[in-house]
Amino acid sequence: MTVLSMEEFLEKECGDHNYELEDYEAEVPRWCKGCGDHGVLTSVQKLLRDRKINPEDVICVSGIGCSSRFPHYLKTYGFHGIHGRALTLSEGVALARPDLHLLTVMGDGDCFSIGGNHWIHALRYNFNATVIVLDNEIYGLTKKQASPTTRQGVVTNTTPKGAYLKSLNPLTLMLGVTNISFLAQTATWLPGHLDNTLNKAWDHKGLSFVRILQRCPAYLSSSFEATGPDFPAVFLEGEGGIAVDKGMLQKASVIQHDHHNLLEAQKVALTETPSPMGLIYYDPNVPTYGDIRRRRIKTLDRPGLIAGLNAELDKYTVKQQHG
Amino acid sequence: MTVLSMEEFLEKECGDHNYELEDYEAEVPRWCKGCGDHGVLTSVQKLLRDRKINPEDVICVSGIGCSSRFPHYLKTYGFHGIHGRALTLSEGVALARPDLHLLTVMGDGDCFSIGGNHWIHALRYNFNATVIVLDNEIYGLTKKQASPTTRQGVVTNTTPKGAYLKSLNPLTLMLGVTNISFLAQTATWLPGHLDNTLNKAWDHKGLSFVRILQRCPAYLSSSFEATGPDFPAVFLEGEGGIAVDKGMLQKASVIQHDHHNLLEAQKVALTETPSPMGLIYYDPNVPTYGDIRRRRIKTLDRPGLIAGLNAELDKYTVKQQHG
Amino acid sequence: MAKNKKVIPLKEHIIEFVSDSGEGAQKAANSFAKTCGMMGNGLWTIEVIPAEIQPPPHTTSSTSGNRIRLAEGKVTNAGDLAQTVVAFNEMAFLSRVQAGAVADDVLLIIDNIWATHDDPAYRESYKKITGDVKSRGGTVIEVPFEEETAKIVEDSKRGKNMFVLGYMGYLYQRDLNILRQIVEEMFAKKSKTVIQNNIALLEGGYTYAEEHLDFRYEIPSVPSKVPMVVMNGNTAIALGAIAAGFELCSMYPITPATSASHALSDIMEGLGGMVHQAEDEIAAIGVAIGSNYAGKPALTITSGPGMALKTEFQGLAVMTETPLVIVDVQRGGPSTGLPTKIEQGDLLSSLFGAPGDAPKVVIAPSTIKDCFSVMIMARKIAEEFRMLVIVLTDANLATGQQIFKRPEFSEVSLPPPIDLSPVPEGTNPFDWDPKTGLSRRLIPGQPGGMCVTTTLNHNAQGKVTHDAASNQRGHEMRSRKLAALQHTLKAPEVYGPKTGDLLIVGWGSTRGTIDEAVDRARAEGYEVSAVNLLFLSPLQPGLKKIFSGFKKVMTIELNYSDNWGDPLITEENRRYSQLAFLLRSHTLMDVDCWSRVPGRPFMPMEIHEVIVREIKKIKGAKEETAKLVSKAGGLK
Amino acid sequence: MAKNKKVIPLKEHIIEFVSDSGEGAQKAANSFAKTCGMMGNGLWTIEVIPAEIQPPPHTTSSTSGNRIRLAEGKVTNAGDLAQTVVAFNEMAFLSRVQAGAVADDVLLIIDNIWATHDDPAYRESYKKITGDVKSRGGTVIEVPFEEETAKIVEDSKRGKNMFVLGYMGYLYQRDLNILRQIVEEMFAKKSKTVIQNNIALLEGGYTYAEEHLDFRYEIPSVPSKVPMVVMNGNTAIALGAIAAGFELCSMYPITPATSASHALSDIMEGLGGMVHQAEDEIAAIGVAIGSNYAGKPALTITSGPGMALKTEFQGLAVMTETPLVIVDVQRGGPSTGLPTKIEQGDLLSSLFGAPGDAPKVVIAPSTIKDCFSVMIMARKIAEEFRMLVIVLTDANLATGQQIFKRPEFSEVSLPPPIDLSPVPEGTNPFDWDPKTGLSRRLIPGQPGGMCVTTTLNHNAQGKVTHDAASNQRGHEMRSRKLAALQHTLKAPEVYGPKTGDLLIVGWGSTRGTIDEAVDRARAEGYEVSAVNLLFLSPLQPGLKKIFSGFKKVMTIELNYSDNWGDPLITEENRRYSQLAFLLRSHTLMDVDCWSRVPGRPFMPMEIHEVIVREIKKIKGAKEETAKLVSKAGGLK
Ligand SMILES: Cc1ncc(C[n+]2csc(CCOP(=O)(O)OP(=O)(O)O)c2C)c(N)n1
Ligand SMILES: Cc1ncc(C[n+]2csc(CCOP(=O)(O)OP(=O)(O)O)c2C)c(N)n1
Ligand code: SF4
Ligand code: SF4
Ligand SMILES: [Mg+2]
Ligand SMILES: [Mg+2]
Repeated sequence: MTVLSMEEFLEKECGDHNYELEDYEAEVPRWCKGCGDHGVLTSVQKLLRDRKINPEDVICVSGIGCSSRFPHYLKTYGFHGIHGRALTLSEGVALARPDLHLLTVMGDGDCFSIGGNHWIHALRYNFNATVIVLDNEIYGLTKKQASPTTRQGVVTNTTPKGAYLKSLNPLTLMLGVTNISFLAQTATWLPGHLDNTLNKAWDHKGLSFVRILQRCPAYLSSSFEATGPDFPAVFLEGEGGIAVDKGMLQKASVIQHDHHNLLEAQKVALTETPSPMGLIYYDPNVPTYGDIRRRRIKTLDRPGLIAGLNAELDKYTVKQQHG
Repeated sequence: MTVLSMEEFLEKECGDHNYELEDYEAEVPRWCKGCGDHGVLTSVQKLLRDRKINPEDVICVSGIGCSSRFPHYLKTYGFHGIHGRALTLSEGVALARPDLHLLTVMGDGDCFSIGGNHWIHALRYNFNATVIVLDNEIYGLTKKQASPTTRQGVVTNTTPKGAYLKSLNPLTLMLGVTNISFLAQTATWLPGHLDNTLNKAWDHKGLSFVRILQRCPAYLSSSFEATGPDFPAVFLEGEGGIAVDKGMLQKASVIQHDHHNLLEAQKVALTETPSPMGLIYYDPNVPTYGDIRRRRIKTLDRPGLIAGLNAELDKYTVKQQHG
Repeated sequence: MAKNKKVIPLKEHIIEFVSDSGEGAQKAANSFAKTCGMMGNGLWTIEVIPAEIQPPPHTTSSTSGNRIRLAEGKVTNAGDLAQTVVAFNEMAFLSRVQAGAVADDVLLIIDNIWATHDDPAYRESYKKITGDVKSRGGTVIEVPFEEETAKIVEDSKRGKNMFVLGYMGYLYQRDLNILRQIVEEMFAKKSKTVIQNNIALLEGGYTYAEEHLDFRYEIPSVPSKVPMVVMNGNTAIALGAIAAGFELCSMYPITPATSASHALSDIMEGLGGMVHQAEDEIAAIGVAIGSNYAGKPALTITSGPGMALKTEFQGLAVMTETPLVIVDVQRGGPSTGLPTKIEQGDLLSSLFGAPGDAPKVVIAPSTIKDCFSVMIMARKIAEEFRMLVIVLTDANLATGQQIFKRPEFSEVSLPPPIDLSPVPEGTNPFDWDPKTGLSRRLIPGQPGGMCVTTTLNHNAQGKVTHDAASNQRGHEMRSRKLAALQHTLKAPEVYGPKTGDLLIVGWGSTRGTIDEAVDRARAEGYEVSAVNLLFLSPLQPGLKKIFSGFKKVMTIELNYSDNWGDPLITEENRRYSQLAFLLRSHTLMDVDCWSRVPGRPFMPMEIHEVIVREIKKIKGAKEETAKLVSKAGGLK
Repeated sequence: MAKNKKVIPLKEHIIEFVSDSGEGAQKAANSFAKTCGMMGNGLWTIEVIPAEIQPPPHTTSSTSGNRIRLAEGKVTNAGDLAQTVVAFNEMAFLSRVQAGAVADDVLLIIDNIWATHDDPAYRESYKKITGDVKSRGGTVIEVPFEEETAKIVEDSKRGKNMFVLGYMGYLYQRDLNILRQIVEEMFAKKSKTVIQNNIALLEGGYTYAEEHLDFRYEIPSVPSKVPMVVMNGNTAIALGAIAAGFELCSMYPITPATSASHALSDIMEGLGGMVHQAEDEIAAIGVAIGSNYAGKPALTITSGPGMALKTEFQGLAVMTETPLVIVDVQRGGPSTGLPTKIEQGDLLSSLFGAPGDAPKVVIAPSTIKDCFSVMIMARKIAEEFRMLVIVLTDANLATGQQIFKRPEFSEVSLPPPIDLSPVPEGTNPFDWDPKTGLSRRLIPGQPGGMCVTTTLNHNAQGKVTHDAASNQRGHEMRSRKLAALQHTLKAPEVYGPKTGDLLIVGWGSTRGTIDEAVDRARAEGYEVSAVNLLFLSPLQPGLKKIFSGFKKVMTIELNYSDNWGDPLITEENRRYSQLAFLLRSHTLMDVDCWSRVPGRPFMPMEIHEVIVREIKKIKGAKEETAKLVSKAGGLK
């Protein structure tokens, strides 16, 4: 490890870095014009700037899909993985490096279809990460196939006569998973709310899951038809929940919601029209997997480790008796 | 197809086959003495006998695990597959052969851990099958590792200081899955209730999911400690639900439950002590995937198929203009 | 002007239509190609597609379009360098130059709107790039496509491509009636005004060309007497699957395989079957196996990463002897790699992917036409031998279009109906013929046939066994089937004489390109022949014999190998390309290889160059030896 | 009686302890083995385990126990046929006879309670089976184990094994004090009464033997001066992983790999790391990669079906150049196969499993001791070369126990601490040395090093690229590393003279057996040597040179190959065993193979037989030729 000069040290450890948005900008995003992903990227960049987070202290992990291009456009460390497996890579990162901030980005196909098993188990592990799904209700990158959240009847290339099944409600499913600690929903056409939601999620210690309804003008311009104010949504308001800025109030009404109550949350999640926006469930007391595990791990220096291992070897050592 | 004599025909199609239990018995089960799996096998054999089902009309599909040895002991068609994938094979069978009865048997590791993705999607497809999980809260075949339903603190070979996490509640998770149509719970030490539950499940058209709490004396004799009457259970009673035989009433109390109400079901499922036994959720109106798909499929004879394909080829045919 | 026009006769030409993604060059090109097909020309088209969803417009990464190789006679590949490029902007053209796809003496036809564009950067690059063409010896024809279009319709962005189509139609002497007919068909579902507008644009382009061009090309055509079809390989796979009697295609989307499933999605329900999009690739293969096990033919279609996920279930199919066909449309690897581009990188993973000994059949169609018929063969082998059959195609076959004889098929292509007749009790589910390993499957529902299918080692009765003899037996029976199949195969045909200096061995879609390169080299006097292997497992008989007719044998493959001369590479550590590796083991002959991973098909000229270089080396070595010998003689 | 006892001196003996599953023969055997270890004998033990959870008692499928090969000097394998079997019932013994594991002149020591059992079937089979032993030339000693046990403790079923231990201790002149000490340690956590009871049983058995036996065996021992350890291969893997500095073992249970994770679960938290049981094998490898990416060394351990599921992530590791070690404890395949038994069937799937070109390192330790040290080497290669390293062991190494020199290690075995120092901005994440392909990893948290790691094709900057040159470049760099590693390797050592008639090539756990067979054959005058390959990818240098010293080269492997002479099998379709296939391609030499899938280790005598047969064939062929030549000469 290089020794830092006192100045550098102060700057790194104590200094108030004043980062600009562009400090978090990598290459120009290659998403379609009007794609909801753009706004999410900006929102994340703003969050990092406002919190003065060192770019090198963030890891953004993704799967494969339009949404999973996210790390390419964010100037932090990034891991653009394979389809459906972002949460497994993330978990490894979380176990290895509790000192870093972890942001996991997936698409709806990525997370709810091929990634389903890791999805439910990640929620149960409750490792420390901010996990967002950019849910455009379609497969974007592979050009319009049905995803689990594609609405029944929607024409896609694999369902030319309309999607066969009622769409999966990921919210109700997640609320059924033991150890869920943070679940929120927002949408790309509610930028202020999106910012507030990501901030709330970032603050949570544990797995904060944010489903972001995302417009895909290329393949499903119809999906959130009446973009903006007309989209049937309802904001959830509750103590310690996600603030609803005044401007937002024109876009949808507000209901009171107790995000600490699981059954209440289930009820709210079941309603798809209007879509609940805000903090659906929150339990800051669920321990994280990392904490549970690390608590049991003995901290050793290198000689200590070697001594410990030698003690293990002793157990297999036969003291041959010279007789 | 061989032509049957009139007698044979009558016997096969109209005759009341009076099968004996042993007509459904293959080799002697190789489960441990006292293993709960034995009773489930018998219960299934009784069901088949009582319903006079031709052994050749049943396919039993399983994964890998102690529980997944089931097909070896049942004299029907059987497919002993690979770990975690029984539901995928089953779905293929269901799509191909709606004329057959399909029974899928899995272990808790098989279904809830490695098989998790197929588990949630199978529920959503709601294909027609009776699906049972023999949940002994442990990995049996591989000799005592933690499964998702292993209770927190239980010592296993991979958690020598006790399982790290609160155990997964598969019931609440399943109730969150869109299109769930049948969910029941019973236990191997409640043989009468087990019979009734399997019968109810068998009658359901769609995916009937039955979680069977199962004792594994070899590796987790402690799990349902007070086997039998003392195990903290509560029977669910509701119209059209699973009958609770009188004898059972000594084993646990009864509560009224509306198994058509999803939120009620959630509430019941959340309670783990006492364990709810009976029909937790039931919606006979969810269409099966097979029906949805088959409704759209044109039935063709072979010449029809060839004509149809030729019509498709016409679309790519260039009529070369001799000019 | 139309009167004294120069007519340039051609045997063939390579024409590219390129625009920004979304501007419709592909539609124009496809209509042009279809017209050529209807006029009786030979044809091969390949897509030029951006690798990203939405690359920035007016950049090299935004190029979308088509290459059309158009000829008097049969065309088997996409050819060498483009001779004509019609470009909607100069960056689209530049991207093709950068890809090494364009001839120096190209005829570039380009929209000159950029010459006077508001953006000085555009003006600059337009000037530079068109200037470069001329300085390399090419010709530039500037056409105000957008301006002219605007005269005819309001939205000049959307209609430009039809104007271009008309222009090119005139240049290549395409039949205007056919062009009209095709445009009408294309917009058949749209309103009358839309159709009228597009016809007007087509005719506008045609007329404009007539008025401004002082030459035309002429490529004769010989309309065929038998019906012909034009389609791409993925469509051929889809239609072949139906002709083969598959009733279920169970898949998960993945480029470049997905379009085959799209084609099936469009038609299968109407033809008695269905496409099932599973939750992931593991489920997709599991569902297909479940269906096959239960008696209904099912296949699964995927590409590299999906193949990887299907590895465990492949082992199951082998062990349980459940028939199964997997189509792997190969793309660039490893991992996500180059998802939209061609590679032949999955040969060894197809053969050896599944742990343990898992004998299976691997076949690789080499033409789009083969894609159709191979599906029928694959299903038959899978069912007769109770085996896993992997069909390897690639992104080139998948999206390339060819004109070929309309395939014929009949009821014999279809599987027999499900047999649910009773079997004598105690009939064995694995009643292996000890000589061939073949056995008859029992289908659920057959009275008296109740048995367990297990992935554990088992005996003929299907019962689990753990002893050495039965494990050896099971392995033998599964392996023996491959030998039995091999005995039914014939030696592959040699393209060219059976002896010579050099034999090129290839597999899959490179066939047409290799054969053409061989023809050229032979015309120049080089003694070279070629062989294309349809079967990769089992290998066809007679290879060693064929190879021994040549001084040198080498494979040419679109996958990776270390090159002679690369740093650190020696005889002992060189990693050969995949077929070469296989053939070296199979024949113990020193089969060399030349392989590359360019993410695009080879051009005949590249292979021609390799052939010439190799033969020169062989001759050189001979002369060297001859010199040495005569020297030695002189010393005596 | 103790006085004039015959003492039979032995160099070595193979002893089996067998009982019904659950009766504790394994515990007795392990204590016996440990005693032998402490006395300074050479030792190899293997487990005899039922393939099922609860097979019916008193049947051949219920057998559980241990084989101990005990010798004066070093032992490298489990040997040939058992010379002594102590059996708790006759079916347990029979299962060993059926497995072909027992010598004809065996000494069978058996509980005679069955001779007079209530169940006539038991009486019958006892009589028959003990009778058969005698008629084959064996000796039967009947001991009322259960009866005698009942005299000492109440529950005779549970204590029998300690009585047997005492009996065998006497027979083989084991030190009673050591035996006592071991029994005490074993029950250390139990109550005093339990300890006392078991000591009483031990002594009871010892005394009973003393009173009833008229002979004893004597196997001298030479206590070693350096510390020795006794452990199985999975324990060695586990301890080696810790010595190598792994801080995370991310796994999913699977036989026979799981016990390595159990060993790690027991100790890792206490040594600064942890075992993570993931939801499936895909997650297990994903978590390990995530950890390695973030800078903490992690490994994953699995077996065949788990390897299959890890295929896609292997491709990711290769493409992103993330260091990773996978341990594959091979079992019988394909598919679920023979899950508890040995096979060497995953060599080719390790090499070629992942689609696309995915160069990786594959190494196979050949002894239990190697299992320890190979882990250190594997981690180092993985990190230095940024590569995927697959370590192939097998069920034989996993559960076999050996006595060997206590391994040494130090800080140099451990990885350097995580380096979080700032890097100059713009430092490339893939700063490939063009000659070797090596580059330095950037670790998240390093200021200035922000970059994306992607599974798409990318350039040195880590940016996605789609062009031909960069795709070729990426492939080259990944492949080059293998060449660079190969240049650091030495030729393998030949066991025996460097020339001769026959060279046996093996890999992995068969080494000891092959070497022993070679020794025997050489003692008989056969000119045979052996080579064991530690590196399977890249292959070590010098193989061709080594092979050319012998008239014939063949591999011996525990995997499947078609046999010469099998129906339909010809030169053209024979499927070779996995290493042979590889070596044929690598050397172009006619490397033959003899391989079997018995689900158990080979016995030296089997290999000896193959050696003798092959050399006779070679000699025969020579004589044939000699005859022909002399004939021809005669005709002249
Ligand atoms: C194993 C594997 N299967 C399939 C694919 C192909 N694929 C790439 S992205 C994608 C789905 C994209 O949809 P989604 O996850 O919703 O993300 P979006 O593009 O809509 O943001 C698929 C199927 C792949 N790359 N790898
Ligand atoms: C892909 C794969 N991973 C792991 C295994 C090993 N394995 C066999 S059964 C089993 C779990 C058994 O537990 P469970 O599913 O609960 O069934 P049980 O034995 O308890 O009935 C495991 C991990 C395997 N056979 N295949
Ligand atoms: S296809 Fe849809 S999701 Fe993908 S970049 Fe375009 S708009 Fe966004
Ligand atoms: S180990 Fe447990 S689950 Fe398996 S057979 Fe024995 S008792 Fe049953
Ligand atoms: Mg999406
Ligand atoms: Mg279990």
